[in-house]
Amino acid sequence: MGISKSFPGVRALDDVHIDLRHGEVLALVGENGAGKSTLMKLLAGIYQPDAGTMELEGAPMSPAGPRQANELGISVIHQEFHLMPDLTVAQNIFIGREPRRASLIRDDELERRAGLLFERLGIPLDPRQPVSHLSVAGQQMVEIAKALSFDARVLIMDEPTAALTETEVATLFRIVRDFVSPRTGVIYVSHRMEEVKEISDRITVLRDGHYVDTMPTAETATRQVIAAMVGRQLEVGVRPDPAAPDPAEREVVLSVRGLTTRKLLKDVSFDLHRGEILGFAGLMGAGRTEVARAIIGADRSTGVVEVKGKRVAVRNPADAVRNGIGYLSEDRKRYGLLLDQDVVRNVMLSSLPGMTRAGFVRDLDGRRVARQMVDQLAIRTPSVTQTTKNLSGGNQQKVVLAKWLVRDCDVLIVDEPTRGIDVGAKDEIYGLLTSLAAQGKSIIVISSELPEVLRLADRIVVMCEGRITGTLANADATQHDIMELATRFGADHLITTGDAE
Amino acid sequence: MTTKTTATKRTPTRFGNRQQLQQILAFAGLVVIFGFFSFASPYFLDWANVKGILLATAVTGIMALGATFVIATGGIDLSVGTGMTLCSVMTGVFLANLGLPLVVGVLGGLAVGALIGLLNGLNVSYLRLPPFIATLAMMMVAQGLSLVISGTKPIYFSDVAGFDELAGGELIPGLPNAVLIFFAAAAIAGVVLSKTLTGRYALSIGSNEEATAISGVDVRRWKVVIYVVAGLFTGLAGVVMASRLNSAQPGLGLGYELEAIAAVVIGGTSLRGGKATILGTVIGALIMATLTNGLRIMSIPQEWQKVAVGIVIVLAVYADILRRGKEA
Amino acid sequence: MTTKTTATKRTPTRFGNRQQLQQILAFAGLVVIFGFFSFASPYFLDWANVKGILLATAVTGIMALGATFVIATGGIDLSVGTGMTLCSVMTGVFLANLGLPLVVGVLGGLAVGALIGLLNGLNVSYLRLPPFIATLAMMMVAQGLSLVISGTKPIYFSDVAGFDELAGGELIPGLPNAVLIFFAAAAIAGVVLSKTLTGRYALSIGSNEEATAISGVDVRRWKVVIYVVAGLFTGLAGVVMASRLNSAQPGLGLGYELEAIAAVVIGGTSLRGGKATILGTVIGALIMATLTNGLRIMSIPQEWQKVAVGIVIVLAVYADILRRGKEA
Amino acid sequence: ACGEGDGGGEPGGAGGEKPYVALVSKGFQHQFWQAVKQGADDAAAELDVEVTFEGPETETEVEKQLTMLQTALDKNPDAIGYAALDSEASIPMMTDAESRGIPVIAFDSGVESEVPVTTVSTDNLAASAEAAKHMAELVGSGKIAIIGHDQTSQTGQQRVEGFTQYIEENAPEIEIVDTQYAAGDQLKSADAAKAILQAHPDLKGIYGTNEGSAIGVVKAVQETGKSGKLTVIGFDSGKAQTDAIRDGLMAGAITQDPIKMGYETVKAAVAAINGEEVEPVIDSGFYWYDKTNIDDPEIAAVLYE
Ligand SMILES: Nc1ncnc2c1ncn2[C@@H]1O[C@H](COP(=O)(O)OP(=O)(O)OP(=O)(O)O)[C@@H](O)[C@H]1O
Ligand SMILES: Nc1ncnc2c1ncn2[C@@H]1O[C@H](COP(=O)(O)OP(=O)(O)OP(=O)(O)O)[C@@H](O)[C@H]1O
Ligand SMILES: [Mg+2]
Ligand SMILES: [Mg+2]
Repeated sequence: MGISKSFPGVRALDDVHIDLRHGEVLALVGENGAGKSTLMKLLAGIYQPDAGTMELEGAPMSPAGPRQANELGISVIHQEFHLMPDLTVAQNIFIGREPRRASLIRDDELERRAGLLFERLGIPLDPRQPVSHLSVAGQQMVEIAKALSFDARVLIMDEPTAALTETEVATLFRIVRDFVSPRTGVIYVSHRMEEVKEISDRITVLRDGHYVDTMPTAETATRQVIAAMVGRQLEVGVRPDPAAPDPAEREVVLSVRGLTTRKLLKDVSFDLHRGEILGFAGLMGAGRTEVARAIIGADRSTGVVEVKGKRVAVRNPADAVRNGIGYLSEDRKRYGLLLDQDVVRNVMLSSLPGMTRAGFVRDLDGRRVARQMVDQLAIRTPSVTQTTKNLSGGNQQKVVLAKWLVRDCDVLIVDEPTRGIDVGAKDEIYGLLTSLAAQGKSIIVISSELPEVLRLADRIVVMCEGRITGTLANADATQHDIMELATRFGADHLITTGDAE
Repeated sequence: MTTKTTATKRTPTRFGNRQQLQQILAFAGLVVIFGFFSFASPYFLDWANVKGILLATAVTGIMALGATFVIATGGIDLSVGTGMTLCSVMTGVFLANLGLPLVVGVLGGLAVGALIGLLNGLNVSYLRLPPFIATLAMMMVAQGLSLVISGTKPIYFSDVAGFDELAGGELIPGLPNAVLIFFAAAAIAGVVLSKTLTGRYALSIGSNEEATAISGVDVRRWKVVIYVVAGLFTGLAGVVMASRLNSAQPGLGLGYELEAIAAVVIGGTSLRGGKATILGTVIGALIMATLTNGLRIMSIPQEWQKVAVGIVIVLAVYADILRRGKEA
Repeated sequence: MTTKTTATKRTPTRFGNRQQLQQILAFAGLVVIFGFFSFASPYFLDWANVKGILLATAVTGIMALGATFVIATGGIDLSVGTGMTLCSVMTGVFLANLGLPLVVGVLGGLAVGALIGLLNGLNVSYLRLPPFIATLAMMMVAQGLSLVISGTKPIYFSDVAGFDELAGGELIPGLPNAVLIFFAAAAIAGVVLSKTLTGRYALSIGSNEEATAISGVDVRRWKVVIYVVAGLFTGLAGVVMASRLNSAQPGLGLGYELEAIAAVVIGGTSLRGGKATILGTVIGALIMATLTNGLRIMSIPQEWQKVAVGIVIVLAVYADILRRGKEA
Repeated sequence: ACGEGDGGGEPGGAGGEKPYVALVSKGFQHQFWQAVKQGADDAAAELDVEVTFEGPETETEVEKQLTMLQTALDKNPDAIGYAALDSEASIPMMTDAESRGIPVIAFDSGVESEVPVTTVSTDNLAASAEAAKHMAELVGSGKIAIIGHDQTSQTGQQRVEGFTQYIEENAPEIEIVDTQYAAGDQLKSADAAKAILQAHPDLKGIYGTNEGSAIGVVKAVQETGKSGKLTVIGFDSGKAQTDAIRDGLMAGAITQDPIKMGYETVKAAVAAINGEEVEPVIDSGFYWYDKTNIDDPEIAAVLYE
């Protein structure tokens, strides 16, 4: 009898079973909305199953809450961050476990412990920094450190690498390998098949809330895993032949000159042509997101932005959109979604003024467009009036993307556009972006996944420490070249893996 | 493109229907309270008394409509009470002191409300003051100005022909205009909240201000618009109040803001923003007025009335939470 | 292991230091206001007058301390004003009517405060009522009960030897005990907020309630604890108020809640929760009292005082925002 | 109260030359208190002294008033006029005033202290008994009700108490069926009066204990269409009330003489500053007025718009 769990209108899990062996890393894969996170939340005691049982080392287990799960030795990195932005990094990690003397919290001890933990894990974070000052990647690192601060037997990681670049992923894998011992095990949820291949021993596949299969990693081809996930054979696309004539020879749509911010950016200049997809690569904190935010006026900057040869003053994102520049943020929870509103309202948000008649919003249009998007992007939701908070992570990401597709900007800046999106859908999105470019839109793709950048971009801008260190045409670019440019400033690696010494 | 759309077939009820159902059910608390008092006092259900309740709801109700918009953004408006007073006083200045035509005076009163909203909005948007502080300051300034402008004396409209008819007359026989104005204002507010950019952006800002801004909405400008809309309702409340009393009372108004906000919150609008319904606000305002009236009709001693109102509010809102919890 | 950490390199000051700096700078507004009035009126800087300001700060200040905890969680406490009254009245019942020993009566007053907090906390935590509603209801219930219990008449402590010394005496010559109690309470509140689980979890809940719960903190239980702590300060305010007036005035209290909350917010604590400082609250309370006093000393007409206070609050808070904006 | 001590007796005040009298009243935005202020200002002009006047928002704010009194003392006035919201709470400050050598004149209601040199006030118990007397005469028998303006202040209580006592003792065939309080807010008083009318359709009279309450009652009677069927008796004056009396909506009202109260207070203060004897009690008086005598010069002089 497997585990089942339903939400109003959705049967998220139906008779699902998994088993994790001592000393192994079990990968859990499936399309967006397949039920992976729901299953992990059952193990973490956040939800209670409708039916079915769980066992830990032979003993029945039914954690009533997160704390009880921790006490049983289950530690979870959730897909959505659960951080308190106003507290410091150290305070976040040890929330609920504060060391005290005479009932007064010893913050010095707290920071010391956090410092030790970071040193052990090789994470370069300041324990005293408020979490609100961290980038998404930094926040992800805090979550990882927090999960590893428990003395856990089972470590559950729900898409921990979605926001990380390859260097940090390497750090993470070293941490995972260190963790695995004959008395422990790891459940690893990811959409990145290369990572799954690299780290896991076995792979369990879910589809549509059902258990499909479990296969030994070494003996299974990625193609087979994907087929099990989507229930049919899927051709993983390759980059289509570059459009002719070369987009780089068409007219410049967006020109950025000498973009500089007080915090990080130094003299960033580049051109974006009509119909071009320009990739931005770099390590965590290289400043790619900052470039985007500066262009759309979300942060203060100096420098010149020209749209179609005309200099424009962009003081806020509204100005940017008015000038035809849209920006999809890497942080969907903070900058992307109206979590407590439905899919329709989220999809309409950027385009509302265009969906009015005599000053009144035409909700029927909005609903029609939303349905169209749900179909086009295969957003898994019981209806377009579902609250986005209740969607799975990947489907939320699709909703944000849909919002910008509806807006139809000439220049679209997408920052980690496929964060948390499954392989099948990813390819659909790649196809979509490519066809947008073919229609004459210009797109900037910021991504920490080099394959993604290489798959999409005509040219690739590489950044390091707030500066552009090189621009490569896709044909000439290799992962190696890019990494070299991304680490141009020598030993200043943000994260160095233990064996790098 | 993939064609997996298991999604749509899993929708048992259409959302539209459910929301309507919810709002109809929200009447439940009010109906129970009504039922109880009808049972407890033979006089309660008289049309005269019901009319009295409606009339007592009108002014605070109109203020609450405006406050709903601000609260939808996650803000709060403490200036509705004394702001309303300032609008009454200015209406008095326009009509009784300057002798301007009726229409001009009334529009003037509304304009003063809009101006109050404009200042609130600018302070919140461009000076980035917390709404609590901006509107608290406005509450004090409006109170002071009401007294200064009126010379701390009431301004009487006795010589302004027809002004008292504005609220006191009965275009629909049996129903005072004040009540009619309240319902009309509620209808307009409902449309504005759910069907115009102002309302939509108010809810979006309340739901996630940063995401709304990144989506290309000029949040600062729209916030100003939203506060101006709220101010217009404050102005309307001021005019109705002045007409009902046939005078502008400069000392009145303090404390009304809490009543108005309470009506909004009892109606199910969240102070965190993002969720707001006008029907809820109307019901919230009616619940407050009905409670006060019913307890008075039952001749409950004043001190016990407070206790009873407090307890009933807890019960009513808790019942509402239970009901919504079940549906979600 | 690498030691080059870009992240640390970008944090020039230690968080602790910066926060201290910020709080010291927060005095600036107060200092400017003080400077202005000293210049404007020869009587302002008299120790007698400064003492008067401190005394006027004490009761609202103590209430504001309690409110800071609730506001830190992202809640609001409207019951501090009339709750304080109920505590006064009950202290009166214990001491003047029942003739209990002084210590018992005072502890009894605090206990009533804790009980008010407990009920607020239970309503917010377990009935999931919005804090605005739960404490609004409590505000009414406490007001009603104060009147009922006292028979709407003040209770005098004339026969309770030494009770008026509690607030009015001067342990430190020249400094009324009420002020001493306020400062002591502020010191305790500061430690509780920054060094105990209660304070830490209050800030954590205010910062992200769901995440705090998922991190294994029993949010519901801690919320009750936080409201009880707030209630204790309400109780203390009630006792000090009673001692200062040497009587329990059942009609008092309404409106104090807004002043207390205003002090908290002027002090830089965010109504959204997660950010709170006790020093800020103390400064906020002092700013309010100093303004009122200074304008009176300057014999500004009362109606203009309101206007001036409103404008100065806007300026003070805006200056604070500018200052913080620069640092960030 | 004598002028010895440091600085207290010296000519202080903002101007430095004119004697300065600080008045701390029970309120300031009500018409009644504005009329007191006017009387005080008249006296100030006549006697060439400087006067300031302030009071809390409502008559429950005992602590606010004490803070005002404290500030007033700190301004080092030559005399203080004080209308105590609570007759006992200010005792320590009275002592303080005495030690600083600042004479205190109590007005409107007294203070439980030897310090005030005199008390200028209306006898609220007697005044409301007068209102009751007229109510009894006009109604004869049956049910009546009261809309009070404040449940806890001394004045608020006495205006109800004096009325109720008189009815109980002198008009046994009249029954007071309900007393509700509405903070002197016209709108809320109107709502309260309507609820009472609803519950007691055979009500024959309502008494409103201050200007706001009385106007609220008139409003309620108008809105329920019971004009003429009900005897309304008010307190204080103001244009709305005098209009209602002229129009026959209100049978009559008690007026105090607030202008005289303010005038006498300042006059007594000046006398005290100059070390003259003052009477220990100065009655500022009250009058019944109705349609018949509203335009008598004696009455017209004490009514305020
Ligand atoms: N709280 C909730 N209320 C309603 N539906 C929910 C809720 N949580 C999840 N669901 C639904 O359950 C299904 C499974 O969601 P889940 O988050 O487990 O997917 P997932 O496999 O983790 O997907 P992803 O790869 O996108 O993260 C989805 O259809 C989702 O919409
Ligand atoms: N909202 C923020 N507040 C403070 N600091 C921030 C914020 N967002 C980013 N940063 C910091 O600014 C630096 C630049 O980050 P940015 O996001 O531009 O880099 P990136 O190249 O996009 O890399 P990634 O997104 O992978 O971190 C980082 O060190 C980050 O910690
Ligand atoms: Mg998931
Ligand atoms: Mg980034």
